[in-house]
Amino acid sequence: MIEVKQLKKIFGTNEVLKEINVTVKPQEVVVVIGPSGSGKSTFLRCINMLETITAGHVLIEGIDITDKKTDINKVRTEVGMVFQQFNLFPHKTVIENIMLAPVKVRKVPAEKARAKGLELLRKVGLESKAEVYPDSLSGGQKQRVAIARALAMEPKIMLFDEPTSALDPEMVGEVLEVMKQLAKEGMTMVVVTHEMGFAREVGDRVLFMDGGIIVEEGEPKELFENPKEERTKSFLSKVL
Amino acid sequence: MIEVKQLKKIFGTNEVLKEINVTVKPQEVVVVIGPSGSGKSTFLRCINMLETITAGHVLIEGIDITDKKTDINKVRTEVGMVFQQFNLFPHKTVIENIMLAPVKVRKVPAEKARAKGLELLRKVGLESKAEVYPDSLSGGQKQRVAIARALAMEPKIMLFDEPTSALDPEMVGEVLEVMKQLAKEGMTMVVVTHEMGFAREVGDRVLFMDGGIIVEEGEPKELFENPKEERTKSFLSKVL
Amino acid sequence: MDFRWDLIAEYAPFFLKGTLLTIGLSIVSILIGTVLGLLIGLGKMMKRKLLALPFKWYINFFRGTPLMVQILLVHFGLVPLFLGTTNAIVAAILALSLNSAAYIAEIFRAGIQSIDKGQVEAARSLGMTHVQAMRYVILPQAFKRMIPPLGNEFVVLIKDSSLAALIAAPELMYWGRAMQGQYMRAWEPYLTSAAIYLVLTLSLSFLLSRLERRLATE
Amino acid sequence: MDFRWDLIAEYAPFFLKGTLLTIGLSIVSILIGTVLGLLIGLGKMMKRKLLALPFKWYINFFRGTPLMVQILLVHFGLVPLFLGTTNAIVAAILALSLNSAAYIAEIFRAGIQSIDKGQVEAARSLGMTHVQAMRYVILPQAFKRMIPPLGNEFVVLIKDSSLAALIAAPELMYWGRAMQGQYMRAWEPYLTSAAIYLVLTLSLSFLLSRLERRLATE
Amino acid sequence: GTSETGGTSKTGKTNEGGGEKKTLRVVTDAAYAPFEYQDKGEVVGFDIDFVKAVAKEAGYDVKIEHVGWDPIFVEIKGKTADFAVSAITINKERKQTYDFTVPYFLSKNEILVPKGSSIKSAQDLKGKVVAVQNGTTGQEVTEKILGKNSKDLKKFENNNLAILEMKNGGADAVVADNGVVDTYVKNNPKDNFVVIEDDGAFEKEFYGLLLPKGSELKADLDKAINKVFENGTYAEIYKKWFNKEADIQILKDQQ
Ligand SMILES: Nc1ncnc2c1ncn2[C@@H]1O[C@H](COP(=O)(O)OP(=O)(O)OP(=O)(O)O)[C@@H](O)[C@H]1O
Ligand SMILES: Nc1ncnc2c1ncn2[C@@H]1O[C@H](COP(=O)(O)OP(=O)(O)OP(=O)(O)O)[C@@H](O)[C@H]1O
Ligand SMILES: [Mg+2]
Ligand SMILES: [Mg+2]
Repeated sequence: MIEVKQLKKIFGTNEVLKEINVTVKPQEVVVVIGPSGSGKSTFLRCINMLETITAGHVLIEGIDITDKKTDINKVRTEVGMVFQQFNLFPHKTVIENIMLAPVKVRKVPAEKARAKGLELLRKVGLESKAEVYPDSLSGGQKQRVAIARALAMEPKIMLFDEPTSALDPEMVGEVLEVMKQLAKEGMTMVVVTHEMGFAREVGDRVLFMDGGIIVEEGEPKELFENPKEERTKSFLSKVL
Repeated sequence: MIEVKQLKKIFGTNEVLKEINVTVKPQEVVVVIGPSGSGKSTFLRCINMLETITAGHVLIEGIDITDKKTDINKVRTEVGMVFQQFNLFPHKTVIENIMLAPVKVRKVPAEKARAKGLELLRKVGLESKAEVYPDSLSGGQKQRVAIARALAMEPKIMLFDEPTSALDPEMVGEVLEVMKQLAKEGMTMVVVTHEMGFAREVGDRVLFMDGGIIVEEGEPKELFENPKEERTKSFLSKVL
Repeated sequence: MDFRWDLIAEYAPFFLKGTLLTIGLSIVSILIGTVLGLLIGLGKMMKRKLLALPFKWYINFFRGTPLMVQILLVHFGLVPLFLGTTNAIVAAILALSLNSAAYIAEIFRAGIQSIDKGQVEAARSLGMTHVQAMRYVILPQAFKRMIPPLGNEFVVLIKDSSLAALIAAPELMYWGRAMQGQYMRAWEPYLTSAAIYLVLTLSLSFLLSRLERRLATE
Repeated sequence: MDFRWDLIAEYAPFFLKGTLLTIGLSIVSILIGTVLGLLIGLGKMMKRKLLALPFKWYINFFRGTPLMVQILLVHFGLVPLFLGTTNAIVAAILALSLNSAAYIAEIFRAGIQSIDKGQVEAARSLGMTHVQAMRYVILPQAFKRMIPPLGNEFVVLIKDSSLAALIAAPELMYWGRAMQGQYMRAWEPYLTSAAIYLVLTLSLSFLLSRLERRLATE
Repeated sequence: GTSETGGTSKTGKTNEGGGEKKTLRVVTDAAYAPFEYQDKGEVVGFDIDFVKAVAKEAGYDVKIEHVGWDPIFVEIKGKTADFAVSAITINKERKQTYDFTVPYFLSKNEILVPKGSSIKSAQDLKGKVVAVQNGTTGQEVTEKILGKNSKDLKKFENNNLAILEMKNGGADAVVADNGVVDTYVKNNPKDNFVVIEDDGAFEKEFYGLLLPKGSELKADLDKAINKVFENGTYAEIYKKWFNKEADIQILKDQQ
């Protein structure tokens, strides 16, 4: 469960998030759409404090991460994140990528972490790639490893920042498939994406952001077919 | 008119194009699709000799460009090319980008070239940006300038290599619009793209490439709805 | 430790003279070195390996041996061969120019190679010849990227010019050593010259970083 | 020009001795310089500007003044202050280490900064602390990128060690100068030492490029 | 006699007298032929032979180390060497900071010029380019004629470079100690250099062994030097290096 209250983020003089109020319920899948520069990534990054928050509060499972006393590293283990650029560790093999955080952060014994890692690789369809280095993988495979790596920490929430937009078109499907599976299993997810098919199919709610605010939100079908705001309409007309 | 006869291209030991035979008739719009690495870009680059051709012949308006005696620079002025990464000249303003080749290559007087350039900018909807540098443009604007720049040489043929795949989704439309206009005006075009909507709407013919050969070709509607080859089917199922 | 400020005051005019010569030597050498370096860089980039070879070895020699050897060789070997007499200033300028040319040649090459090859392709696809693409598209961009490393090479050159003291060219370091020889003291002359070099190199770096910032926002 | 090969033959044992000392000096100095450089690099990267300042000025000083000044200062000023006596080898190693440390600090910093910041973000988002992200993710990648510039710094150090001749450390250049002093000839001693330096630096460059290639394909 | 200076090392070897034979650390700048220079790595020269004779007479072993000119003064001031021999001229300024033994060599500066030069005396140096070794008395006397830090004066790190400069045409004359100049001319007749003496312009100078201020070694060494003068060893060494008879009387007159 994520509660975002009056969140503000200013870079220098650029007010990137103006006042964001959102609650993501357990097991909910929220899709965020909006034009480039509207603040979607920044919003996501504020949720696990990759950006310092200028004002407002973010509560993860009831814990206020903007509170100085909160151990942010502990909170982050509860929140997995998948980036547009994968950000796999190139000097480690696929299985090492997955095991690193459980072993070093959670102090899971290496054997157990490996077994868990292999299980996750099986889940994303890559058990045969455990011992190779990321460089030899295709984009779609990299992104699936990145998802497995995030899942290895057993997070309660997963954040996705345009996970398919750096991929060649024929690889988009395999990544979305993994994400759909995850949604079905009841993971709480916040997904920034331009894949409207995915939003329609698995999204519980869509947020349309522009200029640092949430302009409109609603069920996917409703929002895509009957946008209320002018800005939403003009954006959807370009993208759909 | 482009005639490609038994075209082969080998990089080192990697046979990227195996034997390509294609004829593009005047005013025809040919769309090339296919998975990553299938040789689409290489095919396009061979048509205006950005790659040296290993074997076979390419005739542009009847002139064999693989013939050593052919002045390739002269042929290239007949063939405009638009790249995925725009490749605008960052040290020149928009109008200078457009004027450079006409003035230096065709020896058009600067005044005339400028007038022509402004006209082309109007055509792509960017007359107000003539004096700015490319860095201050959005991706979609850059690509439209790149198209105007290629058109300034008054080419008989235009080649497009994934012109929209480096763009944010909401900017794809504006570039495709310019290309549709061009097609309507009767430009001969070869377009590598994943925009199936565009292919359907303006493509006269679709080529599906895989592994360095043209696996299947046909009218867009026909090919998309009734692919004959197994490989075409599996590719289309991922992309559509 | 007693630090004799009076000695520094006494030598101040000489340090001033020396500083001016240091600046002069450096400026002349960086200018000659830049011209030479461009030619050598172009030479090394020639497609025919055999023609490029002498340029490659020029660069290897001047980057692979100490400047001290080069200065002594030029002063006692090369210059007398041509002028019939030694001339410390000529030798210093010659050695510094030849040396920096080797580094500048590489800067030039790196500058050209750093330009995205999409730029040449765009230029060629518009019908420009290779020479036109170089002249109108590649070189203007490469020159802009060369400014920071060239500036850096200038800083290096200012410091390297101190080796001219060994052949008695009366630049900054020469006077530091003369002062040391006269009073048999180490801290005063060497700290003074160090401070002056520092002022020279830091001011240059400062100017360069401002220039870079101006170019960046252009 | 008569070139006296016999003189070179006569001095061959000394050139050999000098070469060995040159190699020894360079190796010891690059090792000390690397350790020091890492510390100084870390120091300069500290978030608190005030704490980082001394490290910044250390780097400014050693990069902004000629090595010749530094060697003379260390030899006549610093070493006697601590040892009570001059010692050319100690002074040479100290000056070369301190000098190269300044450059290595910058190499280190550049190596760390060259790692895509997505790497830290990925590590942090997995719950790693800043130190863990550094240790398991950033440093291993940064070290690999540091190898080429470190190797380059080693080449520079070999050449720079020739300045130790000025304080009578009997390395390669020293014997070149001794030979020149004995026979009053310039070409033989200096071309010989230039050739030896060239062999040293080119072999090192060759080894480095092989190492780089191996690391790249790993 | 013992020395309290640091840097001396006990050899542990005992001589027949039963007392300890100490090894003294002696520093020099071995770039000053024929007084001290390196013959393919070994420090040799008139000064070296002389010091060895004196040390033997005084009952010490010596270890001679080439440290370069400037470091000599650092070492002696810091008492990290017992004494220095390096054709060091005794003068007032140096006496303020250091002790010297009695003089052991008469020296004067001479002018080295190419044959046929118009320079015939010290005054002729005016307007000519002169190369000297930085920090020597040769530099001092030349500066008296040309003016301090004159632009016509080229200061090199050692006399070798100064002479090479003249040989290559970069200087009209070199001013240096007679011992250096004479030996150079003797060993390099092909260069066609001639020596010009100007006793009127260049004062006599005397070399001494340089000691830390207040060194207890001075007495021992002075005594031994006089012995070396008297028993003929000095004349022998002098003859060997300069092929001339030594004038011992003029040295003794200085004491
Ligand atoms: N580190 C930063 N420093 C300064 N400004 C930043 C920074 N990161 C983002 N911004 C600015 O914040 C605004 C919103 O950026 P953000 O990346 O959140 O947008 P986005 O909606 O994710 O866009 P995109 O679809 O292009 O990823 C932009 O104007 C951007 O320039
Ligand atoms: N300059 C080159 N040198 C060596 N191999 C090359 C070169 N350019 C392309 N290739 C190889 O040729 C093959 C085809 O590349 P090409 O760029 O034509 O594919 P593509 O169909 O355009 O793919 P994409 O959709 O990723 O752009 C690939 O295997 C690629 O690695
Ligand atoms: Mg974003
Ligand atoms: Mg391609």
